[in-house]
Amino acid sequence: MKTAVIQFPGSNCDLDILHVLKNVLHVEAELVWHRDFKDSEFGAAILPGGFSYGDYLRAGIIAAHSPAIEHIKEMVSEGKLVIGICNGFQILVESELLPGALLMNQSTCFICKWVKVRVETDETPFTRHIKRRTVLNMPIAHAEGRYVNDPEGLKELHENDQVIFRYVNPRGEVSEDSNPNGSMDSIAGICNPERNVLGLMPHPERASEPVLSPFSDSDGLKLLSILKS
Amino acid sequence: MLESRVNVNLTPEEIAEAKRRLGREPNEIELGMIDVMWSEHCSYKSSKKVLEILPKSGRRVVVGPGYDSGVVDIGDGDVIAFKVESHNHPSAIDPYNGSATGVGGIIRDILCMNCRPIALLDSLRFGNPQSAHARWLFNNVVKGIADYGNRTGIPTVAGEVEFDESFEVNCLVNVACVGLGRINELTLARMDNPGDIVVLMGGDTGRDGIHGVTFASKTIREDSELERPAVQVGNPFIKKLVIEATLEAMRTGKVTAVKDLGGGGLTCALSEMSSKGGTGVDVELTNIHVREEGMTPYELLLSESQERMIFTILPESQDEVLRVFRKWEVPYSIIGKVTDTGRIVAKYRGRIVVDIPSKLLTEPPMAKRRARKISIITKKRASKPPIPMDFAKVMHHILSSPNIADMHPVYRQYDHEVGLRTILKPGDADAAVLRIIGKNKAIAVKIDCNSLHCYLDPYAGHAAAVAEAARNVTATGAKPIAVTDCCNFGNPEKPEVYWQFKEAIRGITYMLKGLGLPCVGGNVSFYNEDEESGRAVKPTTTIVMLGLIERLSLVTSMALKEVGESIILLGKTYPELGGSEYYRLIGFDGGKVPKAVASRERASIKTLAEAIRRGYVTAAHDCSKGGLAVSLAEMAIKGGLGLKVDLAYVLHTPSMRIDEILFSESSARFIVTTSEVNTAKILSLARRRGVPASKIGEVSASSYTVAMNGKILFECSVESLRESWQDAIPRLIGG
Amino acid sequence: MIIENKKLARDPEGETIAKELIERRGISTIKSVRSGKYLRFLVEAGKEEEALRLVEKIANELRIFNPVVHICNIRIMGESR
Amino acid sequence: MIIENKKLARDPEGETIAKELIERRGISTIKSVRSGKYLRFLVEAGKEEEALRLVEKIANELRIFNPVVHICNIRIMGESR
Ligand SMILES: Nc1ncnc2c1ncn2[C@@H]1O[C@H](COP(=O)(O)OP(=O)(O)O)[C@@H](O)[C@H]1O
Ligand SMILES: [Mg+2]
Repeated sequence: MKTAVIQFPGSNCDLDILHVLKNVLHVEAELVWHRDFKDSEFGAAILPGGFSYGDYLRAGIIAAHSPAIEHIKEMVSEGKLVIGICNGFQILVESELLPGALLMNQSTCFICKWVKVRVETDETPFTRHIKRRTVLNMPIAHAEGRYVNDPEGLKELHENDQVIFRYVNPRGEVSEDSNPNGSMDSIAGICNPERNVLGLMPHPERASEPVLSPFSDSDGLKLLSILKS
Repeated sequence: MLESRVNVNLTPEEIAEAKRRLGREPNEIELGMIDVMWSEHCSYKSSKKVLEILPKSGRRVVVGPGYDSGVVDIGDGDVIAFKVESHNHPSAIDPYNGSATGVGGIIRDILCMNCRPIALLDSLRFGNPQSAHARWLFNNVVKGIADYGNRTGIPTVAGEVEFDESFEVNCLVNVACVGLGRINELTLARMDNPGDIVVLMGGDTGRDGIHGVTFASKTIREDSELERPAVQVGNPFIKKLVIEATLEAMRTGKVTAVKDLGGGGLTCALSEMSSKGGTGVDVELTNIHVREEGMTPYELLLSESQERMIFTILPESQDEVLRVFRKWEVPYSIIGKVTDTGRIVAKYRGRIVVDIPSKLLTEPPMAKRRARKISIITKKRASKPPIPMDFAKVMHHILSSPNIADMHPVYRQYDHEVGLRTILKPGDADAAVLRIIGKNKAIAVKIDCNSLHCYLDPYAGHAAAVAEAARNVTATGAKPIAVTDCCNFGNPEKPEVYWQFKEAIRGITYMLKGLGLPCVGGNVSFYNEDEESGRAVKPTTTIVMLGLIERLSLVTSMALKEVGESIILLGKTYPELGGSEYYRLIGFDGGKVPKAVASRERASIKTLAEAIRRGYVTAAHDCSKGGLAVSLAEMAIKGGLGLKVDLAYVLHTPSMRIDEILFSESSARFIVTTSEVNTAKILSLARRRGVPASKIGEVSASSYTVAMNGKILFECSVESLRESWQDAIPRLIGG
Repeated sequence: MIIENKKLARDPEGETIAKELIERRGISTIKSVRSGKYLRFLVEAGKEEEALRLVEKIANELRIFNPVVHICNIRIMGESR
Repeated sequence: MIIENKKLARDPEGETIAKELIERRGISTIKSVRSGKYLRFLVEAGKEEEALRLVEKIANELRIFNPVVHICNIRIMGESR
């Protein structure tokens, strides 16, 4: 299975995720300019982090109008896997492939730091290898990462078991001070009802080599390794 | 069509000189070009002579001063380009856009060498945080850097912040960029081949960037000054596209040179490129893609609009390059050709409007400046302040001083991880460490200066700045290999300021030579003074140090690692509290500024490097600002562990007081930790190099304990020290 | 066009300014601050009504605001020349 | 309160919206887009004039805008209740 890493104008984690896929995981992956993207050759797609179109107007909104998104939608309907990381998550939300909104952090500032996220469900193709309640170390780096939805939307997410990651404290508990950006219910990552689209704010690619982790681990790989199959 | 009357800053002698060299009266456009190129900013007319004494060569130097950035060989065909620049004046009036465009400018200098920008560093100075104005500048400068750096996908990995009332009006914003490239792919910004095609790529040219001279000149236009911003607004999104498009264009092999358009705009780029290559250039100004209608030749030649690059391309090969620009959707225009005339010839609608030798612009007459020593800056008080009663209280106090406290409110706003290179992140160590992907090696970088020391003694202070930057990278496991510097001073026409500048460069030169380091580039910013009060900033030359870490296993952080390990102090402590954070805190004016002695620095650096290489060292930290007490506290806080030291074991000159031992900021010192078995080995390495060294204590569980001859002087919980240190900036600045 | 967050989405920026004003400076006559994004479109249209409808259409179709979290207000400001 | 970049200053956000979102869709009747920040203050005051003056004062003191690059427009929107 070949994975497409889609490069939008302003993407900046495109080369990073490509490096991890190719040189760390040794999976087949290709960088594709958003205008050149055709879905047929790929088994999965990643929308990388960065600032597509400078995050102007609202993070992800302009990229959501790229023709690439039409192809992504086709992949989704065919049941192929799509992962949006950080800005990629924002693009998925703005394309309405994932519900809700990602708004300005409660602190009103960009935040770059390592956080802990808990895996809330293993009933997704993305987390089926990870035990529920496992706590992963990964960094976040965003200004607009506060997950918001209306009460019905939120309820639906929980009822359908679509919340995949939540920010937690070192003891693995959801708490006010371990919520870095003010996300509702400390949500860090969700999937669509069909469970083949994942969006998350933390950067697994930055947590994929022990040398880069303050904890000398590579928790991001636990997630990305699903692209190996 | 021409400007009505160009108001220039040239002296009558300079104008006469220009006429003589041109052999005729320059027209108004030419005069404007000469004015900009002969300005202090572009010509270095006050500083060039002084800068000549800096050592510039070394076995690793690939490109020294004279090009957009210095380039250093780090082996295996890899090179590092790095450069620093100030953006003080724009930041002082519009901190957000001023600092943002400062980042934009320095990135371009790296791109010019065909290197990929991989890191940014920022060195910031503001007035006292009690001042609302200083806080406003601080918050907006940091946000400007964050917004621009983050959006261009370049991590901001290290920096420094100082607060001092001399920066109240004139804040200092120095930004450095580090790039990675291949030695056989470097390009130099010079036009060597007549016939090459000249292409202007990137943001549209507008009137927004026409400064100084045009501002002063009363150009009559319907738009009022009120609608014209005094600084530029940068567009980091375009910059990101310019970066990628430039690097991809270079890979075609058809680009012969690239240069950024910075100060002096097109005039500066064209004249420097052609002058370096001994060629000339013909351009048609009407071809330039513009943002505003009806721009005059004068405006087109001098606009400093952001996010623009000049390319020269092999004739007949332009399509390959232009295709790349089209893919990235960055605008471009073909504006002319390289010639062999040695002249810049600019046409406007086919008519020649400028015809001037390149070298006339790039070889300006130097200014003669006088220096006068400032004899007494501080009254050398013989007396000493009373010894504090409660050292624990002093500890909390000093850790929450804005010059010592944790800068997480700053660096958390910067993406310091993008690029997957940052091994030691802001806050982890004295310097940032970036790995070279695919190789078992890394670089360490840091920017540094202590402006109070530099003010009290410009020579010693600046020598110490070089030494401190070198120690900083050494503490991470690196060998210091090269430096670039950024000078920030007041008005050089004042003999006292000029003296400070000369002393600074002498001090830097002394230490660079002593450590065997080359200076591969730099930047000079003068006139950092308040026009009303005539008060200049403290003389501040920030030093960017580059270090090479030969194996990733050598990377060392400052956090204490394990209970029971030995704590060793390398280097001797002297009663040097002049300009110390401790004296500043208690408001005591006096004492000696730390002296930096090159031979001592070299010995300490070599000792630590060898100890790290042999695998003895578990943590290392430079001991400077705040002295021994603060450095120890930082290591404890980072490690979440405690320590117990006995001051009786600290090697110092006779009859030093406790507060002097704790807070003296003597140079050439490191604190290192090591296992019990390796303790003696490190001490013997030190002995062999003549470095005074002793074991002063051990790592413990959770308390910071200081004793003298076995008797406990004071004790604090590391957790409480952490709170003082971490909460200070949010409390002072406001969240 | 003014785009504001709905109540449920909070308004960190407005909250921060309000806190700064009320808590730090004791200005109690300011009861609340709300922040939003302002966009001004220059539209070529025969009638005002037409311009309004065009911008409304664009706002919806291009999702210039996100209906889950935003409220959007569009008004005519005047004519140019 | 509406804060915009000065007329002759660039507005990267407005430019990007105009170019990437609107022009790309072939909408040619929108000639330009300028972006800005919008702040709505709820002020307790006897007279409108008074409220206006208070907000003006705050805008300056808190440096909600920077006269070097921004223009700031303050208007009364109406009364509550
Ligand atoms: N303080 C300094 N020390 C050493 N070299 C310097 C110093 N200041 C300027 N230079 C060198 O002079 C040249 C011109 O500097 P500058 O005008 O800042 O470069 P640029 O044209 O890239 O902006 C550069 O090569 C720079 O490295
Ligand atoms: Mg340059």
